[in-house]
Amino acid sequence: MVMRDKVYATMDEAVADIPDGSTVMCPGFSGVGVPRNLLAAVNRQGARELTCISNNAGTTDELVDVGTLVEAGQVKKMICAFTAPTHPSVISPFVRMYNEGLVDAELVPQGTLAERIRIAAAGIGGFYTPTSVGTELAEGKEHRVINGRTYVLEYPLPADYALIRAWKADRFGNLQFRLAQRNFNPIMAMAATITIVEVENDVVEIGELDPDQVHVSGIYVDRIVKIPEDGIWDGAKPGL
Amino acid sequence: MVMRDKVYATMDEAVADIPDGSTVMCPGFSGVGVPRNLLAAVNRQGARELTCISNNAGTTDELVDVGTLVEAGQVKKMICAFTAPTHPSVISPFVRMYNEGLVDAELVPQGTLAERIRIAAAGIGGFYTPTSVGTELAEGKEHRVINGRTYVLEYPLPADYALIRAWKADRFGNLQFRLAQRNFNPIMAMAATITIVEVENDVVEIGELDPDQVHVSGIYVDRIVKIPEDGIWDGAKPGL
Amino acid sequence: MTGKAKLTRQAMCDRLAMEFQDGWIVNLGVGMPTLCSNYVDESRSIINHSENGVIGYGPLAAEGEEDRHLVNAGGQHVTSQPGMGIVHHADSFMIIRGGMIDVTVMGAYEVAENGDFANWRIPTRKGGGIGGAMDLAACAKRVFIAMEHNTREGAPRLLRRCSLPVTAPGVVKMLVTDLGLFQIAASGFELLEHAPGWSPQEIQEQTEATVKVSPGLREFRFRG
Amino acid sequence: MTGKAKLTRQAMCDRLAMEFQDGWIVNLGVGMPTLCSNYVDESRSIINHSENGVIGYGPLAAEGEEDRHLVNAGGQHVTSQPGMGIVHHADSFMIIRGGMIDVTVMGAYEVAENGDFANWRIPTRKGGGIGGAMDLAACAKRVFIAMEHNTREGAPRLLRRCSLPVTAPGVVKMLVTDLGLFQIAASGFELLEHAPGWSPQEIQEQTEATVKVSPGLREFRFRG
Repeated sequence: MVMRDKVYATMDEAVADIPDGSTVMCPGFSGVGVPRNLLAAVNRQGARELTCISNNAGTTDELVDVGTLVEAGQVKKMICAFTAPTHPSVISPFVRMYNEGLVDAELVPQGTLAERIRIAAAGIGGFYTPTSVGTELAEGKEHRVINGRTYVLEYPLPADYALIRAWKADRFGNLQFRLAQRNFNPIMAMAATITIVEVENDVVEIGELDPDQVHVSGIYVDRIVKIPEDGIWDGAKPGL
Repeated sequence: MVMRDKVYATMDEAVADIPDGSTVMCPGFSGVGVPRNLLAAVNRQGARELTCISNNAGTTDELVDVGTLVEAGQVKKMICAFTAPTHPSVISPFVRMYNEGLVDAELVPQGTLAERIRIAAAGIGGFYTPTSVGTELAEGKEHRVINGRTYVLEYPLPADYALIRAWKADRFGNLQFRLAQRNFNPIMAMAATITIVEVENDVVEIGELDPDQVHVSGIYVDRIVKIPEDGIWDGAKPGL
Repeated sequence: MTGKAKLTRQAMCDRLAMEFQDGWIVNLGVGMPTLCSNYVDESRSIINHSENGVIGYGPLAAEGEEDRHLVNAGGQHVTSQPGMGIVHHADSFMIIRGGMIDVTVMGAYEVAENGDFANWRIPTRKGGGIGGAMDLAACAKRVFIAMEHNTREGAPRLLRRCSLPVTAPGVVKMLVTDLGLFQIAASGFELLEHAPGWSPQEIQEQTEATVKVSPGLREFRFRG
Repeated sequence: MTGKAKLTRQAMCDRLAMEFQDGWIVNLGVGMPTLCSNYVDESRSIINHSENGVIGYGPLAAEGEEDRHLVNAGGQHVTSQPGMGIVHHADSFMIIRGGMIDVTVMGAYEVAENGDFANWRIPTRKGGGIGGAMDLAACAKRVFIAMEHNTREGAPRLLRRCSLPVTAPGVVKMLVTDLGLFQIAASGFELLEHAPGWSPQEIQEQTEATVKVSPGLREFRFRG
């Protein structure tokens, strides 16, 4: 029996077919585990009218992130946990454009965001969370008291594509993450229809990863690209 | 800073305080990952009127499993995915006692069982699943159509105690499982108030497990016991 | 009943396995369906998934070479295979409910012409055995059934409506019995391939529901 | 406003950290609350949890010794520590919503005497920044707040009712400001410890809500 080899040669090939109007998941947290090379390729590719699902909507630094797509006018709507700056003086491109009405947004508490992504992968139609009860964000949502506690109903958040940054992969797409790089990557990899992965470390042969130490099964992964020498690295390159 | 050492000397000490009437999670699937030594200790300890949550309610073989507690009259109710034998001729102690009305049971589809356990750990009040819609098991349950698909509402399944069988642990309680041993163990470890673990391989010093390869965080674990030489092993002992 | 030969269980399961397409993720139920894994087309990538969270396991382990920690959903010792991965039970059913299983093959007591099937409970006995069957039936992309055409007593199992409590309504797409291969379409059972020597008329006589004959009816295909 | 010295941010956070009990799992919000990790009682096991799934991380990394894959929720590089474990974001919020966090320490714009607090949105500005605050506020066993007693313009922040949209209703148990330490009981704010040189009366003058004086009122305790 064979297992499929999903390795693509370049980031550009791996994202070439993403059409205008797609919903795209963009993981990363505090700058770690961000699929910067794939995002740069989507920026070059030029898909527009995107809905992006991400913890935040980009920073003010020079690094490529989902904010790069926002600034380029490729994003119609952000679904994220931050739509205002933590410090009023730090105005990211997204914040400026959101304030000017150039991009739409849906604000979701971070744990609700994570679980909505997970249930999209899990075939669950909705879940009741205690988060946001008694706040503005719960207004208009269905409330329910279960065992004496009040919950609001939240729905799944699926996507057409997930852009993933992993530490290691095998050619079938089994993935491993390193430390805080994991964050939203596994659940987004599982929730999207097409999952595209950039890999920091090696893409190894099938069978080289310990089955007990696979963080995301290759059944969820469609395309794999090794980050090239001249790609976008965070700090020092791995192993160097 | 220190991390707590949770190692107990014996199985009997680790289960000594389980009171009558407790709800106890018992993982394992097809005979793998079953906490046989802890179950034997609960059998010796004698707690009664237990509600046990487990994929099945014990087999007909000689090995200690949750069926041992059922047969000893310690179990008031089973919550599980099988209450009838797969083959009508294979009558386990549970099946006999259930047919005679000596033990109660709630039958739950396996995926619903797993997710009900997980949401108990996840602080979620309920979830909508497509499983069982249109069957006898969905009768009387709340139905809801979400995005054109019909779901039933299911509620969390928490427990007072979880008895867990792990492959490796550190003294803080970070756990690793080997292959199909994982099954219900991680979610039950996370869902119970008190989690007690029997360990097949070594209990190592804190810091010896790779943080990327911890399957259950020690924050969920309360007591750890190494399976003794004369304990109950499945087949050959590890490393031997 | 005629004395003519019926299909063996292995032939039935081999035939279903011929339908597995490259890249499919397959979940084989306890019992007869596990025989589907004996037919392996080496040119296709077929991923075995088991409810206990084993993804991509290999063939059954030879006696004496079992790994005590590696079993499939039926408790059979299976072998490790390159590319395998392990998840816990809740994540395993994310795969199932999430619609990642391309086909599940199960046994059944009864199948109805509307795609209902029953395999978890006999009302005259207390309790039931669901396991992962209801999740798989409700959520897999395709449900295939492998079962004998009639009960041991000769009663029909391909029915107009199930008499037993159903496992899931309207989900069965393909069915193999010891008399042939059927698909279930809007119009009900359609005979695609008949066991050698069995005419459509003879098969209809063993069946309660109406069996429509496929325009492309042919003799049953065996592992070649 | 008086010219008397107020408490430093570090003193405020050290004081809250003195409340952390052996075995607690602690989540420290972005900004001032991260200073709580500077006070470490070596005899206590305190587990740091961060929203991004890092459980049991150590102190901030020294400059030049950062691991680029290891940050806390505020994006600060932290150090690895024996016993650490990593989970993904959904599992990290299982820990939070599941009630495993013994205390979360956050900053706030306002705290009300009924335990409401506000820290995610200013209605005059578009949008908001929630992050994990609503999950933590709704689900942690205890919510502690560290903030300046008044705004830069001198307006009170300890209010009868929040004027800003709340993050969670009725959850704040303890509050430290640059004027002292408070608990919130059914009767509202109770002053437990006052900054050196500040009388309860002077603190009341800086506060909109009524400040009840604890029978055990004492001077603020510094890291000893």
